[in-house]
Amino acid sequence: MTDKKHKNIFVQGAVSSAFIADSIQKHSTKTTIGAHSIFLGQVRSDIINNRKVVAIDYTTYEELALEKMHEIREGIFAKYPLTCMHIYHSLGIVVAGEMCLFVFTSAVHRKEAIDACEEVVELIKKELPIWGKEIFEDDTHQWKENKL
Amino acid sequence: MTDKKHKNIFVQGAVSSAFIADSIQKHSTKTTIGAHSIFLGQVRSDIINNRKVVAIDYTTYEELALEKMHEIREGIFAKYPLTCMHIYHSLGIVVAGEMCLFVFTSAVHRKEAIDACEEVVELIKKELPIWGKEIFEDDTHQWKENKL
Amino acid sequence: MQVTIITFGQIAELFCGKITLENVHDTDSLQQRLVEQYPALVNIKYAIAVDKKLVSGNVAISETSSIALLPPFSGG
Amino acid sequence: MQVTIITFGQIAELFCGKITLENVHDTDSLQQRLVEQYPALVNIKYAIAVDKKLVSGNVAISETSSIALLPPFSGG
Repeated sequence: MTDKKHKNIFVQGAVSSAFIADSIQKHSTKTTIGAHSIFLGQVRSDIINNRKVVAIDYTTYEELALEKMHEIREGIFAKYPLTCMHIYHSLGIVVAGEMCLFVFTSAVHRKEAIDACEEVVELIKKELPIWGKEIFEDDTHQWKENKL
Repeated sequence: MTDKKHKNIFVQGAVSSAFIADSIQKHSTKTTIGAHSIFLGQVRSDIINNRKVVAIDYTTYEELALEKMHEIREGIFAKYPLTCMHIYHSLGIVVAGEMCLFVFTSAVHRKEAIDACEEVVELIKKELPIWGKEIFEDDTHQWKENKL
Repeated sequence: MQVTIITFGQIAELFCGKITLENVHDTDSLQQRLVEQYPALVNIKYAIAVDKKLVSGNVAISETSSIALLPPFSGG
Repeated sequence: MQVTIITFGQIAELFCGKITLENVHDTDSLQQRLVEQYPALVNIKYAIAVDKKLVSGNVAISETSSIALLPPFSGG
Protein backbone atom coordinates (compact mmCIF):
# COMPACT_ATOMS: atom_id res chain seq x y z
CA MET A 1 0.00 0.00 0.00
CA THR A 2 2.80 2.40 0.82
CA ASP A 3 4.90 1.21 -2.11
CA LYS A 4 4.07 4.42 -3.87
CA LYS A 5 5.84 7.36 -2.25
CA HIS A 6 3.35 9.99 -1.09
CA LYS A 7 4.06 13.69 -0.95
CA ASN A 8 4.94 14.77 2.59
CA ILE A 9 2.77 17.47 4.11
CA PHE A 10 4.46 17.74 7.50
CA VAL A 11 6.81 20.48 8.60
CA GLN A 12 8.58 20.71 11.94
CA GLY A 13 7.20 23.60 14.00
CA ALA A 14 5.18 26.55 12.71
CA VAL A 15 4.50 27.43 9.08
CA SER A 16 6.18 30.85 8.67
CA SER A 17 4.80 33.78 6.71
CA ALA A 18 8.06 33.78 4.71
CA PHE A 19 7.35 30.19 3.67
CA ILE A 20 3.81 31.16 2.64
CA ALA A 21 5.10 34.14 0.64
CA ASP A 22 7.61 31.90 -1.10
CA SER A 23 4.87 29.41 -2.04
CA ILE A 24 2.73 32.21 -3.47
CA GLN A 25 5.64 33.73 -5.37
CA LYS A 26 6.41 30.40 -7.07
CA HIS A 27 3.05 30.59 -8.88
CA SER A 28 3.85 33.77 -10.80
CA THR A 29 5.21 31.68 -13.67
CA LYS A 30 1.92 29.76 -13.95
CA THR A 31 0.03 32.35 -15.95
CA THR A 32 -3.06 30.24 -16.58
CA ILE A 33 -3.92 30.68 -12.88
CA GLY A 34 -6.51 33.35 -12.16
CA ALA A 35 -7.37 32.60 -8.54
CA HIS A 36 -5.68 31.34 -5.39
CA SER A 37 -7.51 30.35 -2.23
CA ILE A 38 -5.53 30.00 0.98
CA PHE A 39 -6.56 28.74 4.39
CA LEU A 40 -4.32 29.27 7.40
CA GLY A 41 -4.92 27.66 10.77
CA GLN A 42 -3.48 29.69 13.64
CA VAL A 43 -3.00 28.45 17.19
CA ARG A 44 -5.33 30.32 19.54
CA SER A 45 -4.50 31.12 23.14
CA ASP A 46 -7.88 29.96 24.39
CA ILE A 47 -8.69 30.21 28.06
CA ILE A 48 -9.92 26.80 29.26
CA ASN A 49 -10.94 26.49 32.92
CA ASN A 50 -8.90 29.61 33.72
CA ARG A 51 -5.80 28.22 32.08
CA LYS A 52 -4.37 29.90 28.99
CA VAL A 53 -3.15 27.87 26.00
CA VAL A 54 0.39 28.93 25.11
CA ALA A 55 1.13 26.32 22.43
CA ILE A 56 -0.07 23.15 20.76
CA ASP A 57 2.19 20.13 20.38
CA TYR A 58 1.22 18.17 17.25
CA THR A 59 1.88 14.49 16.63
CA THR A 60 0.70 12.20 13.86
CA TYR A 61 0.56 8.62 12.64
CA GLU A 62 2.59 9.65 9.64
CA GLU A 63 2.19 6.62 7.37
CA LEU A 64 -1.59 6.60 7.76
CA ALA A 65 -1.80 10.40 7.49
CA LEU A 66 0.15 10.53 4.23
CA GLU A 67 -1.84 7.64 2.77
CA LYS A 68 -5.09 9.41 3.73
CA MET A 69 -3.84 12.74 2.42
CA HIS A 70 -2.99 11.07 -0.87
CA GLU A 71 -6.57 9.79 -1.13
CA ILE A 72 -7.96 13.23 -0.30
CA ARG A 73 -5.69 14.83 -2.90
CA GLU A 74 -6.78 12.39 -5.62
CA GLY A 75 -10.42 12.96 -4.76
CA ILE A 76 -10.09 16.73 -4.90
CA PHE A 77 -8.24 16.73 -8.21
CA ALA A 78 -10.89 14.42 -9.65
CA LYS A 79 -13.66 16.74 -8.49
CA TYR A 80 -12.22 20.20 -9.19
CA PRO A 81 -10.21 21.48 -12.19
CA LEU A 82 -7.30 22.78 -10.10
CA THR A 83 -3.99 23.94 -11.46
CA CYS A 84 -2.28 23.00 -8.22
CA MET A 85 -2.73 22.33 -4.54
CA HIS A 86 -0.24 22.54 -1.67
CA ILE A 87 -0.79 21.44 1.91
CA TYR A 88 1.44 21.82 4.96
CA HIS A 89 0.74 20.84 8.55
CA SER A 90 2.94 21.40 11.56
CA LEU A 91 4.36 18.73 13.84
CA GLY A 92 5.81 19.48 17.26
CA ILE A 93 5.38 22.74 19.14
CA VAL A 94 3.50 25.66 17.56
CA VAL A 95 3.07 28.62 19.91
CA ALA A 96 -0.12 30.72 20.04
CA GLY A 97 -0.27 33.19 17.16
CA GLU A 98 1.76 30.94 14.87
CA MET A 99 0.42 29.00 11.89
CA CYS A 100 -0.11 25.20 12.06
CA LEU A 101 -1.96 24.57 8.77
CA PHE A 102 -1.49 26.00 5.28
CA VAL A 103 -3.83 24.91 2.48
CA PHE A 104 -3.26 26.53 -0.90
CA THR A 105 -5.36 25.82 -4.03
CA SER A 106 -5.05 27.49 -7.42
CA ALA A 107 -7.28 27.39 -10.49
CA VAL A 108 -8.19 29.29 -13.63
CA HIS A 109 -11.37 30.61 -12.00
CA ARG A 110 -12.19 31.52 -8.41
CA LYS A 111 -15.08 29.14 -7.74
CA GLU A 112 -12.99 25.96 -8.08
CA ALA A 113 -10.08 27.31 -6.02
CA ILE A 114 -12.38 28.48 -3.22
CA ASP A 115 -14.57 25.37 -3.07
CA ALA A 116 -11.62 22.97 -3.22
CA CYS A 117 -9.77 24.82 -0.48
CA GLU A 118 -12.74 24.72 1.87
CA GLU A 119 -13.38 21.04 1.21
CA VAL A 120 -9.73 20.10 1.80
CA VAL A 121 -9.67 21.95 5.12
CA GLU A 122 -12.76 20.04 6.28
CA LEU A 123 -11.28 16.70 5.19
CA ILE A 124 -7.94 17.41 6.88
CA LYS A 125 -9.67 18.18 10.18
CA LYS A 126 -11.94 15.17 9.92
CA GLU A 127 -9.78 12.46 8.41
CA LEU A 128 -6.09 13.03 9.11
CA PRO A 129 -4.72 11.21 12.17
CA ILE A 130 -3.15 14.24 13.81
CA TRP A 131 -3.34 15.04 17.51
CA GLY A 132 -2.90 18.42 19.14
CA LYS A 133 -1.92 18.63 22.80
CA GLU A 134 -2.88 22.06 24.13
CA ILE A 135 -0.20 23.22 26.53
CA PHE A 136 -1.21 25.70 29.21
CA GLU A 137 0.97 28.37 30.78
CA ASP A 138 1.25 26.36 34.00
CA ASP A 139 2.72 23.44 31.98
CA THR A 140 -0.40 21.29 32.34
CA HIS A 141 -2.08 20.18 29.13
CA GLN A 142 -5.21 18.73 27.55
CA TRP A 143 -5.87 16.91 24.28
CA LYS A 144 -7.69 18.94 21.69
CA GLU A 145 -10.65 17.41 19.83
CA ASN A 146 -11.94 18.81 16.54
CA LYS A 147 -15.54 19.89 16.30
CA LEU A 148 -16.82 18.64 12.97
CA MET B 1 -21.63 61.38 1.89
CA THR B 2 -17.87 61.29 1.64
CA ASP B 3 -17.47 63.39 4.79
CA LYS B 4 -16.42 60.26 6.60
CA LYS B 5 -12.97 59.13 5.46
CA HIS B 6 -13.09 55.59 4.12
CA LYS B 7 -10.22 53.14 4.30
CA ASN B 8 -8.31 53.04 1.03
CA ILE B 9 -8.08 49.65 -0.68
CA PHE B 10 -6.07 50.68 -3.74
CA VAL B 11 -2.41 50.04 -4.31
CA GLN B 12 -0.39 51.16 -7.33
CA GLY B 13 0.68 48.14 -9.40
CA ALA B 14 0.74 44.51 -8.28
CA VAL B 15 0.21 43.19 -4.75
CA SER B 16 3.54 41.53 -3.89
CA SER B 17 4.00 38.27 -2.02
CA ALA B 18 6.19 40.18 0.46
CA PHE B 19 3.26 42.49 1.17
CA ILE B 20 0.98 39.50 1.70
CA ALA B 21 3.51 37.85 4.03
CA ASP B 22 3.78 41.06 6.02
CA SER B 23 -0.02 41.25 6.38
CA ILE B 24 -0.15 37.67 7.61
CA GLN B 25 2.73 38.19 10.02
CA LYS B 26 1.01 41.17 11.64
CA HIS B 27 -1.74 38.85 12.90
CA SER B 28 0.53 36.74 15.09
CA THR B 29 -0.16 39.06 18.03
CA LYS B 30 -3.92 38.53 17.69
CA THR B 31 -4.08 35.22 19.51
CA THR B 32 -7.87 34.91 19.53
CA ILE B 33 -7.68 34.24 15.77
CA GLY B 34 -7.90 30.57 14.81
CA ALA B 35 -8.46 30.82 11.07
CA HIS B 36 -7.45 33.03 8.16
CA SER B 37 -8.98 32.84 4.70
CA ILE B 38 -7.19 34.52 1.81
CA PHE B 39 -8.22 35.06 -1.76
CA LEU B 40 -5.72 36.19 -4.36
CA GLY B 41 -6.63 37.26 -7.87
CA GLN B 42 -3.81 36.72 -10.35
CA VAL B 43 -3.66 38.20 -13.86
CA ARG B 44 -3.93 35.41 -16.44
CA SER B 45 -2.25 35.50 -19.82
CA ASP B 46 -5.39 34.36 -21.63
CA ILE B 47 -5.27 33.87 -25.38
CA ILE B 48 -8.14 35.84 -26.95
CA ASN B 49 -8.53 35.64 -30.74
CA ASN B 50 -4.91 34.52 -31.03
CA ARG B 51 -3.64 37.45 -29.01
CA LYS B 52 -2.00 36.85 -25.63
CA VAL B 53 -2.78 39.03 -22.61
CA VAL B 54 0.47 40.35 -21.13
CA ALA B 55 -0.99 42.70 -18.51
CA ILE B 56 -4.15 44.34 -17.21
CA ASP B 57 -4.33 48.10 -16.66
CA TYR B 58 -6.79 48.86 -13.84
CA THR B 59 -8.66 52.11 -13.32
CA THR B 60 -11.43 53.01 -10.88
CA TYR B 61 -13.94 55.66 -9.92
CA GLU B 62 -12.22 55.95 -6.58
CA GLU B 63 -14.75 57.97 -4.59
CA LEU B 64 -17.61 55.66 -5.56
CA ALA B 65 -15.46 52.54 -5.10
CA LEU B 66 -14.39 53.47 -1.57
CA GLU B 67 -17.94 54.42 -0.60
CA LYS B 68 -19.20 51.08 -1.96
CA MET B 69 -16.37 49.16 -0.28
CA HIS B 70 -17.26 50.83 2.99
CA GLU B 71 -20.85 49.58 2.63
CA ILE B 72 -19.65 46.07 1.79
CA ARG B 73 -17.32 46.08 4.81
CA GLU B 74 -20.09 47.19 7.18
CA GLY B 75 -22.41 44.52 5.79
CA ILE B 76 -19.84 41.76 6.20
CA PHE B 77 -18.92 42.73 9.76
CA ALA B 78 -22.61 42.83 10.63
CA LYS B 79 -23.13 39.34 9.18
CA TYR B 80 -19.98 37.50 10.28
CA PRO B 81 -18.11 37.57 13.61
CA LEU B 82 -14.75 38.47 12.07
CA THR B 83 -11.70 39.53 14.00
CA CYS B 84 -10.46 41.50 11.02
CA MET B 85 -10.65 41.95 7.27
CA HIS B 86 -8.15 43.49 4.85
CA ILE B 87 -8.69 44.20 1.17
CA TYR B 88 -6.28 45.46 -1.47
CA HIS B 89 -6.87 45.99 -5.17
CA SER B 90 -4.35 47.08 -7.78
CA LEU B 91 -4.57 50.19 -9.95
CA GLY B 92 -2.45 50.67 -13.07
CA ILE B 93 -0.47 47.96 -14.80
CA VAL B 94 -0.34 44.42 -13.38
CA VAL B 95 1.53 41.96 -15.59
CA ALA B 96 0.39 38.35 -16.10
CA GLY B 97 1.36 36.17 -13.14
CA GLU B 98 1.17 39.06 -10.69
CA MET B 99 -1.54 39.59 -8.07
CA CYS B 100 -4.26 42.23 -8.53
CA LEU B 101 -6.58 41.41 -5.61
CA PHE B 102 -5.89 40.37 -2.01
CA VAL B 103 -8.81 39.64 0.32
CA PHE B 104 -7.89 38.54 3.84
CA THR B 105 -10.42 37.62 6.55
CA SER B 106 -9.68 36.32 10.05
CA ALA B 107 -11.93 34.85 12.71
CA VAL B 108 -11.94 32.64 15.78
CA HIS B 109 -13.32 29.71 13.76
CA ARG B 110 -12.83 28.70 10.13
CA LYS B 111 -16.43 28.81 8.89
CA GLU B 112 -16.83 32.57 9.38
CA ALA B 113 -13.44 33.42 7.88
CA ILE B 114 -14.04 31.23 4.81
CA ASP B 115 -17.63 32.32 4.15
CA ALA B 116 -16.87 36.02 4.64
CA CYS B 117 -13.87 35.87 2.32
CA GLU B 118 -15.85 34.23 -0.47
CA GLU B 119 -18.73 36.68 -0.11
CA VAL B 120 -16.43 39.71 -0.17
CA VAL B 121 -14.72 38.48 -3.35
CA GLU B 122 -18.09 38.13 -5.08
CA LEU B 123 -19.20 41.60 -3.96
CA ILE B 124 -15.94 43.21 -5.07
CA LYS B 125 -16.27 41.70 -8.54
CA LYS B 126 -19.92 42.64 -8.82
CA GLU B 127 -20.18 46.02 -7.14
CA LEU B 128 -16.89 47.89 -7.23
CA PRO B 129 -16.47 50.34 -10.13
CA ILE B 130 -13.11 49.03 -11.33
CA TRP B 131 -12.18 48.48 -14.96
CA GLY B 132 -9.50 46.21 -16.33
CA LYS B 133 -8.04 46.85 -19.76
CA GLU B 134 -6.47 43.64 -21.05
CA ILE B 135 -3.31 44.52 -22.92
CA PHE B 136 -2.12 42.09 -25.59
CA GLU B 137 1.45 41.44 -26.64
CA ASP B 138 0.92 43.38 -29.89
CA ASP B 139 -0.08 46.46 -27.83
CA THR B 140 -3.75 46.21 -28.79
CA HIS B 141 -6.24 45.86 -25.93
CA GLN B 142 -9.78 44.97 -24.95
CA TRP B 143 -11.94 45.82 -21.96
CA LYS B 144 -12.49 42.96 -19.56
CA GLU B 145 -16.00 42.22 -18.28
CA ASN B 146 -16.63 40.17 -15.15
CA LYS B 147 -18.75 37.06 -15.40
CA LEU B 148 -21.05 37.09 -12.38
CA MET C 1 -29.19 73.42 -18.33
CA GLN C 2 -25.76 72.11 -19.18
CA VAL C 3 -24.20 69.16 -17.36
CA THR C 4 -20.76 67.64 -17.48
CA ILE C 5 -20.39 63.88 -17.34
CA ILE C 6 -17.30 61.95 -16.30
CA THR C 7 -16.68 58.63 -17.99
CA PHE C 8 -14.67 55.50 -17.27
CA GLY C 9 -13.26 52.41 -18.96
CA GLN C 10 -14.21 51.90 -22.58
CA ILE C 11 -16.62 54.85 -22.48
CA ALA C 12 -13.81 57.20 -21.45
CA GLU C 13 -11.70 55.74 -24.25
CA LEU C 14 -14.50 56.28 -26.77
CA PHE C 15 -15.05 59.93 -25.84
CA CYS C 16 -11.59 60.97 -24.73
CA GLY C 17 -12.75 61.95 -21.27
CA LYS C 18 -15.60 64.26 -20.27
CA ILE C 19 -18.89 64.76 -22.12
CA THR C 20 -20.93 67.96 -21.96
CA LEU C 21 -24.67 67.89 -22.67
CA GLU C 22 -27.38 70.55 -22.90
CA ASN C 23 -31.01 70.34 -21.81
CA VAL C 24 -30.62 67.65 -19.20
CA HIS C 25 -32.84 67.71 -16.12
CA ASP C 26 -33.02 64.13 -15.07
CA THR C 27 -31.43 60.77 -15.95
CA ASP C 28 -34.15 59.99 -18.51
CA SER C 29 -33.38 63.15 -20.50
CA LEU C 30 -29.68 62.45 -20.00
CA GLN C 31 -30.02 59.06 -21.66
CA GLN C 32 -32.10 60.59 -24.46
CA ARG C 33 -29.39 63.21 -25.21
CA LEU C 34 -26.70 60.54 -25.06
CA VAL C 35 -28.47 58.38 -27.64
CA GLU C 36 -28.89 61.36 -29.94
CA GLN C 37 -25.40 62.77 -29.64
CA TYR C 38 -23.33 59.64 -29.02
CA PRO C 39 -24.83 56.80 -31.07
CA ALA C 40 -21.74 54.66 -30.36
CA LEU C 41 -23.05 54.27 -26.79
CA VAL C 42 -25.94 52.13 -28.03
CA ASN C 43 -23.67 49.10 -28.12
CA ILE C 44 -22.29 49.59 -24.64
CA LYS C 45 -23.99 48.64 -21.41
CA TYR C 46 -23.52 51.25 -18.73
CA ALA C 47 -24.82 52.36 -15.36
CA ILE C 48 -25.31 55.98 -14.33
CA ALA C 49 -24.04 57.40 -11.06
CA VAL C 50 -25.34 60.73 -9.74
CA ASP C 51 -23.46 62.30 -6.86
CA LYS C 52 -21.43 59.12 -6.42
CA LYS C 53 -24.48 56.88 -6.09
CA LEU C 54 -25.61 54.36 -8.68
CA VAL C 55 -29.11 55.29 -9.81
CA SER C 56 -32.01 53.11 -10.89
CA GLY C 57 -35.19 54.60 -12.27
CA ASN C 58 -35.37 58.30 -13.16
CA VAL C 59 -33.49 60.72 -10.91
CA ALA C 60 -33.40 64.52 -11.02
CA ILE C 61 -30.16 66.21 -12.05
CA SER C 62 -29.09 69.73 -11.09
CA GLU C 63 -26.25 71.84 -12.44
CA THR C 64 -24.09 70.89 -9.48
CA SER C 65 -24.74 67.14 -9.80
CA SER C 66 -21.71 64.97 -10.36
CA ILE C 67 -22.68 62.54 -13.12
CA ALA C 68 -20.75 59.48 -14.25
CA LEU C 69 -21.19 56.78 -16.90
CA LEU C 70 -19.95 53.38 -15.74
CA PRO C 71 -19.41 50.52 -18.20
CA PRO C 72 -19.52 46.92 -16.85
CA PHE C 73 -17.10 46.37 -13.97
CA SER C 74 -14.09 44.11 -14.22
CA GLY C 75 -12.24 44.38 -10.93
CA GLY C 76 -10.60 41.50 -9.11
CA MET D 1 -1.47 -15.21 19.47
CA GLN D 2 0.24 -12.09 20.80
CA VAL D 3 -0.11 -8.72 19.10
CA THR D 4 1.58 -5.39 19.67
CA ILE D 5 -0.44 -2.21 19.40
CA ILE D 6 0.88 1.26 18.76
CA THR D 7 -0.96 4.15 20.34
CA PHE D 8 -1.23 7.89 19.78
CA GLY D 9 -2.33 11.08 21.49
CA GLN D 10 -3.96 10.70 24.88
CA ILE D 11 -3.96 6.90 24.58
CA ALA D 12 -0.18 6.88 24.12
CA GLU D 13 0.11 9.17 27.12
CA LEU D 14 -2.08 6.85 29.21
CA PHE D 15 -0.12 3.71 28.39
CA CYS D 16 3.37 5.11 27.88
CA GLY D 17 3.59 3.82 24.32
CA LYS D 18 3.02 0.30 23.03
CA ILE D 19 0.53 -2.22 24.37
CA THR D 20 0.95 -6.00 24.07
CA LEU D 21 -2.08 -8.29 24.21
CA GLU D 22 -2.52 -12.09 24.17
CA ASN D 23 -5.29 -14.12 22.48
CA VAL D 24 -6.26 -11.61 19.85
CA HIS D 25 -7.46 -12.86 16.47
CA ASP D 26 -9.65 -10.08 15.20
CA THR D 27 -10.64 -6.54 16.12
CA ASP D 28 -13.61 -7.76 18.21
CA SER D 29 -11.38 -9.86 20.46
CA LEU D 30 -8.88 -7.00 20.50
CA GLN D 31 -11.51 -4.65 21.91
CA GLN D 32 -12.59 -7.30 24.42
CA ARG D 33 -9.01 -7.71 25.72
CA LEU D 34 -8.55 -3.94 25.86
CA VAL D 35 -11.65 -3.49 28.02
CA GLU D 36 -10.48 -6.22 30.37
CA GLN D 37 -6.88 -5.16 30.70
CA TYR D 38 -7.12 -1.38 30.24
CA PRO D 39 -10.36 -0.20 31.87
CA ALA D 40 -9.21 3.44 31.56
CA LEU D 41 -9.92 3.11 27.83
CA VAL D 42 -13.66 2.93 28.50
CA ASN D 43 -13.81 6.70 28.77
CA ILE D 44 -11.89 7.39 25.56
CA LYS D 45 -13.31 7.24 22.05
CA TYR D 46 -10.91 5.64 19.62
CA ALA D 47 -10.69 4.16 16.15
CA ILE D 48 -8.66 1.08 15.25
CA ALA D 49 -6.30 0.93 12.29
CA VAL D 50 -5.04 -2.39 10.97
CA ASP D 51 -2.16 -2.29 8.50
CA LYS D 52 -2.51 1.49 8.21
CA LYS D 53 -6.18 1.38 7.29
CA LEU D 54 -9.02 2.49 9.54
CA VAL D 55 -11.31 -0.47 10.15
CA SER D 56 -15.05 -0.63 10.65
CA GLY D 57 -16.80 -3.86 11.62
CA ASN D 58 -14.79 -6.91 12.66
CA VAL D 59 -11.48 -7.49 10.86
CA ALA D 60 -9.08 -10.45 11.17
CA ILE D 61 -5.71 -9.80 12.79
CA SER D 62 -2.54 -11.82 12.19
CA GLU D 63 0.74 -11.81 14.09
CA THR D 64 2.25 -9.56 11.45
CA SER D 65 -0.61 -7.04 11.45
CA SER D 66 0.29 -3.49 12.36
CA ILE D 67 -2.39 -2.36 14.81
CA ALA D 68 -2.98 1.17 16.07
CA LEU D 69 -5.40 2.86 18.46
CA LEU D 70 -6.37 6.36 17.34
CA PRO D 71 -8.11 8.80 19.68
CA PRO D 72 -10.23 11.62 18.13
CA PHE D 73 -8.26 13.72 15.65
CA SER D 74 -7.41 17.34 16.25
CA GLY D 75 -5.30 18.46 13.32
CA GLY D 76 -5.53 21.83 11.60
